[in-house]
Amino acid sequence: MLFAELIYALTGIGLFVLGLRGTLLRRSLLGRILAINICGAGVFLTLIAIAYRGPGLSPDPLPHALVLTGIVVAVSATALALALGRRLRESEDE
Amino acid sequence: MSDLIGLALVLLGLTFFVAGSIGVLRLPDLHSRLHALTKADNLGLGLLCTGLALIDGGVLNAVKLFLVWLLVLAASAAAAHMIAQQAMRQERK
Amino acid sequence: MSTTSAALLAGLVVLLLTLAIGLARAVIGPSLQDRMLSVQLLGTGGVAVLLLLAHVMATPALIDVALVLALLAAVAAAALTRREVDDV
Amino acid sequence: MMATQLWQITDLLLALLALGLGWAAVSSRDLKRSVVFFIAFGLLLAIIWARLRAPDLALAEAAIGAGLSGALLLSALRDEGETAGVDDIQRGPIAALLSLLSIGLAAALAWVLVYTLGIADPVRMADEIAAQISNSGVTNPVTAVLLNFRAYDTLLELAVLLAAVLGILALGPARPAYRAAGPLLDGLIRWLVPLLVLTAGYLLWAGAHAPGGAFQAGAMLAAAAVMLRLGGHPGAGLPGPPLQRLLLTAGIAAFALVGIALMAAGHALLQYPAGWSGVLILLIETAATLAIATTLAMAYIGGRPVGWGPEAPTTKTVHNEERN
Repeated sequence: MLFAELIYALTGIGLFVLGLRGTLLRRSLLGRILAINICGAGVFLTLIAIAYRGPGLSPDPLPHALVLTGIVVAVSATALALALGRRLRESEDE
Repeated sequence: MSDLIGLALVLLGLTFFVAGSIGVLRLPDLHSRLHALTKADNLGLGLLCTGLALIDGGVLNAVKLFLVWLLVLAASAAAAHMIAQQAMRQERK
Repeated sequence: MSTTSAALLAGLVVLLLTLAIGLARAVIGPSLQDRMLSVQLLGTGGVAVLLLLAHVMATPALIDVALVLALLAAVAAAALTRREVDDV
Repeated sequence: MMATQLWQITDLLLALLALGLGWAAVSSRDLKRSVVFFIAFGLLLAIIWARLRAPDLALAEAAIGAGLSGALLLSALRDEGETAGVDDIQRGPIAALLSLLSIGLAAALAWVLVYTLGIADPVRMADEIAAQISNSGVTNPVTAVLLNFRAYDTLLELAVLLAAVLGILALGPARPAYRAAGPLLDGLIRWLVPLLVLTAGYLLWAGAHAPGGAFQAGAMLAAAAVMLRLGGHPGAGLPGPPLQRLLLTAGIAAFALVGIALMAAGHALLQYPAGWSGVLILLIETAATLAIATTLAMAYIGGRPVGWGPEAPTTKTVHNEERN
């Protein structure tokens, strides 16, 4: 087990839990969406940490491809959630 | 020899980063902090890029490093200006 | 690892500590602009970190990443300070 | 020996900074602060990807995590209006209980992680991929996975992106535009946008043999669109609606057409014939880059641009009078 692998994977878990807690404790929709993004970043970090194989070896490209698409999907999901939130507020105002 | 000069330049660049950070932390108001940040960081990054280009020795990488420095220089000058402008807008209110 | 690389790695540690100090300003504030300034510092410092990493890890592709980060830090700064048509 | 310890300090510092910024982004009472910390978090994450030898991710994160997500959240923050500045965190016994549960969950997950990592050296797909890479038509393993070995997944990914943007288009008209840029920002845009487009082209081309590819290039192009919109161009530099429709579906269309053509030629769906993979991958990637860029740009605009149907209702102005 590599030091870097362990440290970053644990950091990923920490971020996941922080994000989860934030998602539940935030009052505003925007705050919750932001917290979910941190949550997702934690999952990504854990995956990439496990893919890391030390200075001599090239890392596992499969999780890299997975996370790469994950980042793009996450940002479009965020945009959709924000648009939904805006529509929600507009219909409350009416 | 060029390694040593390069290393010295990188080290000098880093001292500017340290000075810039301390300035950002210690100076009394926003505008002087902005001043500390832009001056120190851009000079620091310039020295660091020059140093790394000397250590690396390749022409292509040297060109890229110079380009990175130019970009940061222009971008951070614009950014500092926009931040200061926004601050002044809010101070007027 | 060569002595030069080891020295640059030590420099990287110093730089990261410096950035951590700079980020303290983001926590203290007091104004929003102070926090933005701290992000700007992280942008420039991040470029420097990437350039050092590119050399220490012998991965020249990281210079491209530094270039992209420099470009995007400017976009972030613009996004942080822009006003919409009907803003005051 | 010395170097090992220096690396460990570097890793610890980066990990602590990530946790600190993540904490600050999630736990700030004020949403504005949270968003600023979130942008800083994105910048830091790009550095961490670089450290973990994932330059492909570092490129995408720099464009999306630091640029696009931040810009998105900042424009949503404006809609939040007067709720900004109010304490956004719930407190009290339930919050305390939740924090305790979180610590428990973190401990359990950490135990599972350490246990799993400690079992044995796992079977790695990396070796499999390395053995097959010479048949893939590209030499960047991440591109090989995305466009060849797991091309189905990427096709579906593009469908997910399209679904998201269709949802956004269905929800309402575009967000209000930004003020016209002053001379400073205008000057910045004048050189930044061409450079972003140029870098996107470079990343698309480089993706075959070096870090880069359709996702990174698309994100860079989208960043250029964001920059244009911030500078007061409401359409973000996108072409007219008919062409927008075409661009949104370009990625899926290219994938599907190549797949069908291959089936007609007697191959399996998306099984590239020997010698053709490089060209076909570049073709699909070019279309995908345009599709991803258009999708992300329209996601940033946050609704139907002018020309897509019913225009902006008047509710927005009422909203603003209250706030000011």
